[in-house]
Amino acid sequence: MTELDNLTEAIVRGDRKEAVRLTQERIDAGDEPKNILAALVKGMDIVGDKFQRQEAWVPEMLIASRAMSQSLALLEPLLVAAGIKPEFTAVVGTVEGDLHDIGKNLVAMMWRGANFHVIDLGTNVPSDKFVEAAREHNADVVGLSALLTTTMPAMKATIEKFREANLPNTKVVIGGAPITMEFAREIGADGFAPDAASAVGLVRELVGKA
Amino acid sequence: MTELDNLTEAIVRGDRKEAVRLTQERIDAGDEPKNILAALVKGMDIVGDKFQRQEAWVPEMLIASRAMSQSLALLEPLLVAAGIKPEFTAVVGTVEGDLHDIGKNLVAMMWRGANFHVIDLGTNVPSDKFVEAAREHNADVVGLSALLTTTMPAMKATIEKFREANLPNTKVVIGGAPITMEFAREIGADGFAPDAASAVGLVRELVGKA
Amino acid sequence: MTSFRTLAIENPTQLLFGVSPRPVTTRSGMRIGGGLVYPELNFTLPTMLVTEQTMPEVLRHYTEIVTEATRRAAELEAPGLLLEFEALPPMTENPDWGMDVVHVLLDGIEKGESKYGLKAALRVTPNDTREMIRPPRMRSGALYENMLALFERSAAAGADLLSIESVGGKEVHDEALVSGDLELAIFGLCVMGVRDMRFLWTEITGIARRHGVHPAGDTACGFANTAMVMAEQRLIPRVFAAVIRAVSAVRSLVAYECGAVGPGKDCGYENVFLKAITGCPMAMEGKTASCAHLSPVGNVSAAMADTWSNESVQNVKLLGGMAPICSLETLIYDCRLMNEAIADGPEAARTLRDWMVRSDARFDPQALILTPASAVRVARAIVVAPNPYRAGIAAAREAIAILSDAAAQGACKISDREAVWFDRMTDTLDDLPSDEDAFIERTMAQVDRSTFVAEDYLLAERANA
Amino acid sequence: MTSFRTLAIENPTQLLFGVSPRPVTTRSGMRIGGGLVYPELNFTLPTMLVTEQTMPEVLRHYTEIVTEATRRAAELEAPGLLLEFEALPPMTENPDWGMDVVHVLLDGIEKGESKYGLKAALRVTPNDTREMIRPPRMRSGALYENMLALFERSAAAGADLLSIESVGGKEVHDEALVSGDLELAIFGLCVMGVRDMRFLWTEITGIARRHGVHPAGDTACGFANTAMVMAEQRLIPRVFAAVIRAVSAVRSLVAYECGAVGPGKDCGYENVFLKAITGCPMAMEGKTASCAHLSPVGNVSAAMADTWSNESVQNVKLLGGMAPICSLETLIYDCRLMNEAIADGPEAARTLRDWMVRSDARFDPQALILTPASAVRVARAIVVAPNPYRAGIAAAREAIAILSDAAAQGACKISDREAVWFDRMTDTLDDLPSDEDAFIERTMAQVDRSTFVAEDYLLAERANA
Ligand SMILES: [Zn+2]
Ligand SMILES: [Zn+2]
Ligand SMILES: [Zn+2]
Repeated sequence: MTELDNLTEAIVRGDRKEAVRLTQERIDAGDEPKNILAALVKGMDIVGDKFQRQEAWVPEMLIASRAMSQSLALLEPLLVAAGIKPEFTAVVGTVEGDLHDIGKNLVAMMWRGANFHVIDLGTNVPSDKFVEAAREHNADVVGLSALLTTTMPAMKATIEKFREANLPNTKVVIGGAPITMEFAREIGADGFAPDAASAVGLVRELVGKA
Repeated sequence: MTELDNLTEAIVRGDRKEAVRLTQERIDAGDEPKNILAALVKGMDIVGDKFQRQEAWVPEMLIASRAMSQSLALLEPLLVAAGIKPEFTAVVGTVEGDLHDIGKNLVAMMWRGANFHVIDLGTNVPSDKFVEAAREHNADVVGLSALLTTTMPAMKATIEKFREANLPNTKVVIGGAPITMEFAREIGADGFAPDAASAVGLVRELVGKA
Repeated sequence: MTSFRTLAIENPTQLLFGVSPRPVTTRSGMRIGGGLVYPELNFTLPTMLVTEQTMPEVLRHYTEIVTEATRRAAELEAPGLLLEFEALPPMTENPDWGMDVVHVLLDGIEKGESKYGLKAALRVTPNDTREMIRPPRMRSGALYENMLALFERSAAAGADLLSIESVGGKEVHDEALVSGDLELAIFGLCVMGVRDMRFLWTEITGIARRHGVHPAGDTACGFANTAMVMAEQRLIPRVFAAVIRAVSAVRSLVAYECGAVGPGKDCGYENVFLKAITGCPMAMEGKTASCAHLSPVGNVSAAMADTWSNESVQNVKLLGGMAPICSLETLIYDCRLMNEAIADGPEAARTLRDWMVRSDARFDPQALILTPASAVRVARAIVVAPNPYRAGIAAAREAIAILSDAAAQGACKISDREAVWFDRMTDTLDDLPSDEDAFIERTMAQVDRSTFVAEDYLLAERANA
Repeated sequence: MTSFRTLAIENPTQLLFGVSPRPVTTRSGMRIGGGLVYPELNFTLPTMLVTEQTMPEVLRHYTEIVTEATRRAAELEAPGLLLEFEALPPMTENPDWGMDVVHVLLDGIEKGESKYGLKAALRVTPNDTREMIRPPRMRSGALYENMLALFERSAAAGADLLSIESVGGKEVHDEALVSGDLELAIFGLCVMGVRDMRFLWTEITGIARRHGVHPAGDTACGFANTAMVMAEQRLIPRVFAAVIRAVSAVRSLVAYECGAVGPGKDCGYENVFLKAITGCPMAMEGKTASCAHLSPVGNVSAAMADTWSNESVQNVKLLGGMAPICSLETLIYDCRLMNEAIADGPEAARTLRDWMVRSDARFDPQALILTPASAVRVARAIVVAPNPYRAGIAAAREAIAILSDAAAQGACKISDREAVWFDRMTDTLDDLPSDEDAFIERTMAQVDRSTFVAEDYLLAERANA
């Protein structure tokens, strides 16, 4: 087992201190930043897989995700210097009139774990704010969340704003308990994730292959 | 109580023989055909009201309706001679793919009882046939019935055919268990009856006031 | 053809949910009627056309349903799951399309079994598309051939149960309902219906036998349920609908005479009589089928259920999830409750059953006619009668006796404007000849012969008489 | 403020559906908890915007619902009907709109009474719109004022029952759920939640008193039901969700301390603990709320229900009719069954109750924690604790004891990867100070203070400490 494998393991265990220590150690040892990053992402992938196989809980994923964040913070300057960017840039938020966090937060966590750069706009987000943020950050993907059936129309309105704004490189995906594939199609969303766990694969498929 | 009141009463009781006898008697006595007709229609109105108040059953309405039909048959030549036409001409049928009779038959019965001229096209009726019949009989109203959710699209298709055919004096109304006011609006129907009993009022309102 | 001359269950106390003398075992090992009530999930498409073009979407719906249903059933640890595929007419007219759905469902069941160890089985119910032309041809023609093809191919593919809602006799029975004509109803059910079912169910049981699957049963849906819905809309008296229900048992029984083994079709509330007669397990539906229709028999219908169904629900989204999964959830909990009672022994189960019965029986004659006590009485009247026609009369008389006694004793709420129908119906029955031939002769002279093809009912000679 | 130091119901055998020591009588004469279980119908709009422009259509929906619901309840001779109007946020933000709906519903109830003699009552549940801004202002501002206005005006208009799903403390509790942090959950529920509810429910009971209506109760929906839904999606362990449920009772209890009389809100499954503590009747929901959400507690939740609810369903068309009417149908039959059992006396009712309990309790810790035996144990732990913080710890410890005992005895299926959470949660509890002040001090130093306004929870000094 290499030192980088140990780093991966520390992420999987959610052992924040050890993960940070090993990251610093690898940096000091002069390992390639992209290799250290790969070890971190691999850890989150393993946790994500365990989660999908119902061998891990969200709280465990969260701990792993925090360990990754702190390790990543150390690595960040080196990645910038090396011109290595996050795989994708994503904007997330819950649409206007809707205050539900949890689903949106889980998606943000999954995306961060996959090394996306995530801008979280919070809840009750007006449609314009989504468009602005997407433009400002040159987002690859925007995730709209809604839990209330009464705020589903706000989703539709937001997607219309995106069509008007003409940001052809930004895919808009939606999710939330009342959302169906049919609704996504109806309002012209680029994609739909039935749950947080499938949100990563969705983006990789939609944007990654484009 | 006049003789015409007795005729009305015979209709209400569904006493076919007596109704026919009294109709012939009034014809022979030289009563105005339109007055005899009014007595018959009044009988059906009373039965219809009783039905709406849940004091009569459909079988009783049906018996009354048959008594009226036979009496009307005697009266018909005189009405034609006097230039008295049925209040409205109506076409009814169950849409293509759907074989359910009963609802459609009840509407036809109610309309006949209200002295509409009713052309019943039966069940599983292609959209073109509805349009043809409406044109041929110069129908004031066309009633489309459907019981299956899978044949609701056929309703929509039929209404589209009517819009293409451009028959501005023909109102198209729909009904049947799966039909809602929303669906009626969505497919551009002129009206919607939630049950057979309300189908008469619907036409009087839609066409009568036009 | 078996002729049932005695009752399999003589004693009303033995008529009980989850238990029947002749359980049916599915390939996955569900023993229906063997001591557990199983959920039977029904589902249909949202409002959409079924065409060549839409078939991919159609299959997506059925895939979603079976995937989610098996998953939820496993999560709730259901001891088994029966799925009914009630075809839509275009799927019976085009058996290729119907079979696409059958394969999707069988695949889903297999995956559910390998993934979760879930026991599941499929009932396939082609449509009786013969009535797509008027007058219908009952024994020949493309419609008939395609319908039989869907049966045959479903059986070959491994569907556990075959059912149908057959409609022979409906050509005159609709008219009988609207005009409150008991004589014509008996003709439609016990002459025309019986003759058609003898023919059709000989075919179906033959197919089932060839493929080693179970011919399950039929339902008087188009007859007695139409009456129930009309009564619920206050179009016809509830006592008339209740009597129609009793008479309809004579028709639905023919499936078992031809070799059907159950469970009878969910919407056949006359299954209570058939369970007493045949001892076969029965599907029933009630309060948890409110997604498909309201009824006055929400609880009493569960009293003798061996599978418990939601009848039909479109695959549309509700707040809790897709509607079929919401239905399944409730069905599973309903079954759990019944199975807990069974686990405490027959006495305990009867306690629950009796609450179900009492819950509804005093409010509506249609509920009263379905109680275990009524079921055995009507069933006995049927088996002792010399032929289906006389069985129909006997069932009607027994039903009228049960209902009018209850009305007299205040045991069931029956209004005066309903009660007058007891005499009216009795007068009709009194006026009927005791000889079936005489009855046929007489009725054939009166009915509208343009609505049906007499020779398809072996009534051609009478028609020419 | 009442402080509950003893249990109103000491003995689990006395915890039963339809019966509570302190029944609530509506103006129409329904005695909730007085020996009958009543259906409580919930409903909401189909997917649509609520705006000035759409309000006519909004009102058409509510008119249709109340007209059809009262009619069907009368047809099925329901002994009473409770309607809950759970407002949608725009209706609370614009109380004029909310009141338009309230008037439509009260009118419909009155018509139902005069037309059919139906007993009916209305529960009005404004939204806790305070959280529409972040961090929320809990005791002032336009959102708060409009929410109170809808309470006040609904009470003045004659709504029988006032309820809310209050959210004070949710600012940190969402985070507690996602991170499986029991300490933070106790802070959200038993410190923040309790403080907010003391304030809010003093207002609500004051309004109710002024208008002579009943302050009914609250629910930990945003807390414990969020946990249940997450557990159902296998995001967090079910044992953790079950413990959260027990702890949440400490928060919801505050409504009764401030003068609420029940029936507690349908989705508050912690009502089982509150019934034992307060003796007030309780609304519950389970298998017949599958239209709104799936759950592992479909039957056990009925064991102590005084009203039985479908939680929420959109006014969309199903094959059987509009979805709320389909729900109502099932609810009425469910209630009939329970009421038949009650009619046979408490021993009989307990038999049915015990089947409901057994049906679910062995499959899921969240069901096990709701059984009468568990309810009394957790309730007792709460009332003997010196303050809400310690009550929260005690409820959690008692819940863990109940669940881990059951796991050890094989009485409830709890997997190994769930069972490790018993120790994990116990370690957390062991690590907590016994003094509430010390706990607040410590937690305030750790939480993200940007998510809530400390002074609205009387925590400002701690925040500055
Ligand atoms: Zn049916
Ligand atoms: Zn069915
Ligand atoms: Zn809630």
